[in-house]
Amino acid sequence: MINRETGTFKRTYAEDLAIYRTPLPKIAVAVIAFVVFVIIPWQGSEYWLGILNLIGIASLGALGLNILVGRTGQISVGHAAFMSVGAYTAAVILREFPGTHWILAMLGGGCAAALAGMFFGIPSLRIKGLYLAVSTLAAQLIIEWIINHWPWLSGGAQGSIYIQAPTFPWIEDGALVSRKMEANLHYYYLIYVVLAIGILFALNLFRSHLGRAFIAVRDRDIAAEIIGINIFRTKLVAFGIASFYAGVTGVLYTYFYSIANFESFTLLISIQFLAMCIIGGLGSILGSIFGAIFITMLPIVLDFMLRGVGGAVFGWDDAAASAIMPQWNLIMFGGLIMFFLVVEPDGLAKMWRNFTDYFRVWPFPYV
Amino acid sequence: MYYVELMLNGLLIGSLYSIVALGFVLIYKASEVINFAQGEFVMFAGYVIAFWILSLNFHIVAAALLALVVMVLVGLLVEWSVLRHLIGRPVVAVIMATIGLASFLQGAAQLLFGVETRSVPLPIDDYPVFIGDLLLNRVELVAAVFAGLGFAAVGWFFVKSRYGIALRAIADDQQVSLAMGINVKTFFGIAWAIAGVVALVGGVFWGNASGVDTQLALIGLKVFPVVILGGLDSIIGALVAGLIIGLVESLAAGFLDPLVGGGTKDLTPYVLMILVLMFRPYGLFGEKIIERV
Amino acid sequence: MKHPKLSFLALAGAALTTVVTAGAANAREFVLGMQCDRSGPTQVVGNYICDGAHDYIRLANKMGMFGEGNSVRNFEIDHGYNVPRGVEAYERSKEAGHVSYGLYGTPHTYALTPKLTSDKTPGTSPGFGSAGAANGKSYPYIFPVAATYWSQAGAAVQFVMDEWKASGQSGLPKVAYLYYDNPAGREPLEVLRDIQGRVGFEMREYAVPPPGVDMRPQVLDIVRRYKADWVINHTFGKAPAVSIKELSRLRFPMNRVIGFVWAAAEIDMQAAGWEAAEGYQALQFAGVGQNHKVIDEIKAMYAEEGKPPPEKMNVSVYYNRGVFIGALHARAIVNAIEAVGAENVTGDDVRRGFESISDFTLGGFMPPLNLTPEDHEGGGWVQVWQVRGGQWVPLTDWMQGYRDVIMEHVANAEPPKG
Amino acid sequence: MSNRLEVIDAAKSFGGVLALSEATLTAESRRILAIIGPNGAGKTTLINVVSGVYAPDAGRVLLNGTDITGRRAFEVARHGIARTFQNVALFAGMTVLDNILLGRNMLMKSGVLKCGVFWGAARSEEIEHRRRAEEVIDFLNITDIRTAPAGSLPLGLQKRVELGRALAADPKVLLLDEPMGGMNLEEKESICRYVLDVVEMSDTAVILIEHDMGVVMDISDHIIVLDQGRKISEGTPDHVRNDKVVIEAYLGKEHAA
Repeated sequence: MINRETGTFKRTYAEDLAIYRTPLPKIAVAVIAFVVFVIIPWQGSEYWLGILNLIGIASLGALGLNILVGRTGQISVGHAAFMSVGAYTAAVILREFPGTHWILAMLGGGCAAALAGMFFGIPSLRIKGLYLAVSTLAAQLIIEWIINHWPWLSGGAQGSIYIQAPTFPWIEDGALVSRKMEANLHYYYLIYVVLAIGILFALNLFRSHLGRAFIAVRDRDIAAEIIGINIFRTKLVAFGIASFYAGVTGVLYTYFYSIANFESFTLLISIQFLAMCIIGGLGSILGSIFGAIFITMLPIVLDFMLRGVGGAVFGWDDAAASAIMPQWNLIMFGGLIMFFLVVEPDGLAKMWRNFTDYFRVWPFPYV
Repeated sequence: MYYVELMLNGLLIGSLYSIVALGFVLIYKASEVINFAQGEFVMFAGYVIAFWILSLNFHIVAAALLALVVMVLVGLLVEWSVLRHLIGRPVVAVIMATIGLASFLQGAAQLLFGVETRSVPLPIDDYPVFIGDLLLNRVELVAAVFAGLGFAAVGWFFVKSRYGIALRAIADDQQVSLAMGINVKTFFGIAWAIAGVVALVGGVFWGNASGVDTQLALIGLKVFPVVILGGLDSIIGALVAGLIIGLVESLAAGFLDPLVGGGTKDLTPYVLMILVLMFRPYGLFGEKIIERV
Repeated sequence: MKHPKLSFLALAGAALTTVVTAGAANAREFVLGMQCDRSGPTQVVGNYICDGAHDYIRLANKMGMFGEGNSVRNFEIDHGYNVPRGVEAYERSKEAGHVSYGLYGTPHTYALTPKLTSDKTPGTSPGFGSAGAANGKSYPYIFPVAATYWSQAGAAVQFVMDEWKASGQSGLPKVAYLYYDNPAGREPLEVLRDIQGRVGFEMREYAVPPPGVDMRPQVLDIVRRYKADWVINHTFGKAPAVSIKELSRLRFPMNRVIGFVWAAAEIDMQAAGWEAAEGYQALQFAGVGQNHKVIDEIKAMYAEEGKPPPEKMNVSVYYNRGVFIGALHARAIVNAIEAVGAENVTGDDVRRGFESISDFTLGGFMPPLNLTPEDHEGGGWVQVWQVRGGQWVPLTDWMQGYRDVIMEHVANAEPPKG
Repeated sequence: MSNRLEVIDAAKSFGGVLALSEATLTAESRRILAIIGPNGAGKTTLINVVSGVYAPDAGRVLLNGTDITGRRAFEVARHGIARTFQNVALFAGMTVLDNILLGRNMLMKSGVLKCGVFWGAARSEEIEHRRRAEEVIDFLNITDIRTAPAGSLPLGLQKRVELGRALAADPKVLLLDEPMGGMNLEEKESICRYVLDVVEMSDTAVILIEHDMGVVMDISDHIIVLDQGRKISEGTPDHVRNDKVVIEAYLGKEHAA
């Protein structure tokens, strides 16, 4: 009963607009929040918090890209470039105005990336589909090139800017002090609070008129225009939002690494984010997170497994395992991606939905 | 004189881009698949032919024939095992599958052939030809001839042969072709097999120019501006755009680089591509998709 | 931060616990963390270097270098030249308790410098990373240990000048600097321009944008328009082979080309063709070839195990660099053990172990290396080798160039803030 | 307030083929203007010109005196011209309710930030428009399917939902492109009733393209007949019914005699 909608019991439109309309998801969200913000930080080791930090940052970036690719249907192969725009903007703000609060720098990075994203979204006025996808590839290369060749922006020949670690308020000996973030735990809270805000923002967006406009543009752009939706503006907004997410993602990477470096945001990373969206599930928030987990964890899990299997079966030592594993890693990575696409085109989120649907319609096998 | 030389050499290199782009266009034309693994195809072909020549000491012609068979099989296998199942799926899913394929081929090539860099030896003198004071490369002249032959053969195939006409019909409308009794899947297989063969030409000459290892796959990045500029579904577009890009790259390196103090060779094709797209959204020769309400 | 550890994945937990395996009483297994690129864009380098390091560490263990019952585990993780994966690799080997860390790749070195510093773990970045890290005061936990790009630039110009003088030509040579257009490729520029300004020779810069699979226009310009006397070649990946091939096609004399350390391996010559490369010169920071005591020892170790020596040994430029890296880490750990005793060694002790390496040559395999708290580069020594008859032969002794200019730049290197 | 749409001498050709020429019409509040003609007569082209899908080669389109000729389609829609499509153009994955809300999308003004925060302005705006959408749903008797994905519905219902989406925009002019195509008699009758109700209860001017002559003759106030891009006849249903030119166009010369 708690997870089933039987009939319409809502009395106000506001109730119907709620994100979760049945009790169980509300409880689930509360439990997840408790686990994420209390249990994991309390129990997690430095290493696992480090991994979770990488997953959290990746989730935010994938979420942003999914708004553009999954919801609005505009394929972008330049997501990582917008991350580097955010990263360098924040780093330059902190360098040129040393007193600036890091939250402001982060928002500044997001906004700069959003502007850049909207600029590179302009071709979407005329260019569609695959042609647009390759145009975003151009955005990746152009942005990389500019950062690479603008010493003031990139911090000289090395193309990198070290930044001060962000601070947070802390009570020490009864007095309020400002502490630097050092441990993975500190960054964990930073990243997951930002991610939670990002998820909430996306959820709200999806239930607003903008969210509907995105899907309308994706599914039938001409019909959407005729019913009064300004397609170009909608696409630009989507580019802007996605790039804002990308920018903040880049800033988070920068804070986490303590350095802005554009070589961390190559085409390879762009493609990885695209992979997260597609494998996780296009247009799905949960899918973005699943995708981020999958892509981040896959090499690690494969590494553990191959090391274990190789050691047990073939007697590989560290040297032998190191030499042979990366190739198997590539093969299995590529193979799994193809396998997933063939077996479940709608991604991990769909698998999850199939799983939960089973309980939603229980005791019947289908609705 | 220097600029004439620069342009001629740019055109020669451009013809080598064209031949890689051709495989890309073929696959797109037949099945509307954007193949992000085209570079890996070229790399794999390079590995295969280098294997026959270097490890087994085959003559270049025998090696090329054997490699041809292998590449046809690889093309068919890829189509049969993966792409066939993705017909009608969203574009991004297909793109992603080919990205997965790229990773797979990288790993497989290393595992099968080793990580070592090797060079494809060709029985062509390295010493350049001089026409007056103009310097041209023998290998590239031969490669350009092969590229031209490749285009002529593919052009003939599409215009004259029964299979080519069927392929064109499929590209036009899959549903109708099915109804007309054309076995669409077979023809997708053919397209992939041809793409494998075309990749071999690229693999031989690029493998000779820069050596065969997994980095050879990066040539794939060069292909995007070419195919988009020419139009994704246009064979003649691939040829013309390849030459244009080769030319523009060369001139950019000659003119622009000293001005901006950085390498602009890889950037200019993309900038040119976007500018052209703003005026011709389907490339120079691409077919305009007409949308109806 | 002492939380009870609860693994989220049973699999991962199990794998992690195997990392910390205890041997005999008091015996200690030191973890040497290493990252490597065996599946990404620089795999042709990584596969050889990392194997060399593995073999040396195995040899050192076998020789009992670390004292009774102690051993070093070379915990290598592939990152495919992907920064998030590189950070994860670091975290994983930190979890395994590493006391020393082998970095791989310039962006990873940048991303991990702050972490190594706050974790007080020494990390080596031989031949990549920031040249400023030679300044031990600014970068206390980063050890370039081999000649940085700045030192390579100084040595390369020195070599060019020496050769020019020896050839008896008048005036100064026209130099073309052919470089990979990324931060690593541009790093030597400021030093090169500085030296060029002081010495007064003519120099033009030619950028090769990555991936550098084609550089016809640049080479045409160098050979046919600019008519350079000398080419300094600072390229990576496929670009060295392509540059050699292009230059030789235009009949530029190969003995007027000097490559930096990443344009110097057998595989590059193989890809370009050894005949085409005949006469080509390059800088090396570790011994080349197999005529070294340490390589013989590794071969003997394999023979003892009843195995043939590894094929990767044949790409001696990279393999030997791996041996060099392994040897330095081993040395630093040994120094740390001698200083504080095996059971007490921490990352900070290994840093001091690095800083107390003096006159270390591994039997002529390496330049006489002297690391101090101020100098983490160890003098910036390189040796010029030349391709002759299908192999590398040494052309000079270990050398430096324009040390004063370089030390000025190093002293001015900004410390990483944060 | 009454609404008035005028098309004056509009012409459009595609690659040399004349699809529409000298098309002139006037649609007004409380009246149904029907456009009929054989296949390929230029009916849909005319509607496309009015709704901004095509810019006309010549001629003008005036809405309540404002020139909207050649405006982009979304601007035309924002001026108050809504339409349905010959081949239903619903968003198949969205619910019926969301599809109908999309008709009001252009009236919603909250920016990105407000939408992302949602509470406050965006939410009250959403609720306000939701109220109107629910009214349309009630009016069209589709309450029971409001949460069903539009793509899962039978064609008749889809056409009704599309009508709802157009009505939700509170249009000044409503263009209906074969709203009853492929329907059975019963469904046609119900659509007719909704259209008549709209004309009766609001100021909306209706332009109707329809093939079913019976329906057209029964409900329209004024009829325009197009053939090969030209207007061949115009007038009340009775006038058009008996016009020789029309019969000729539809059935061929011999029947006209």
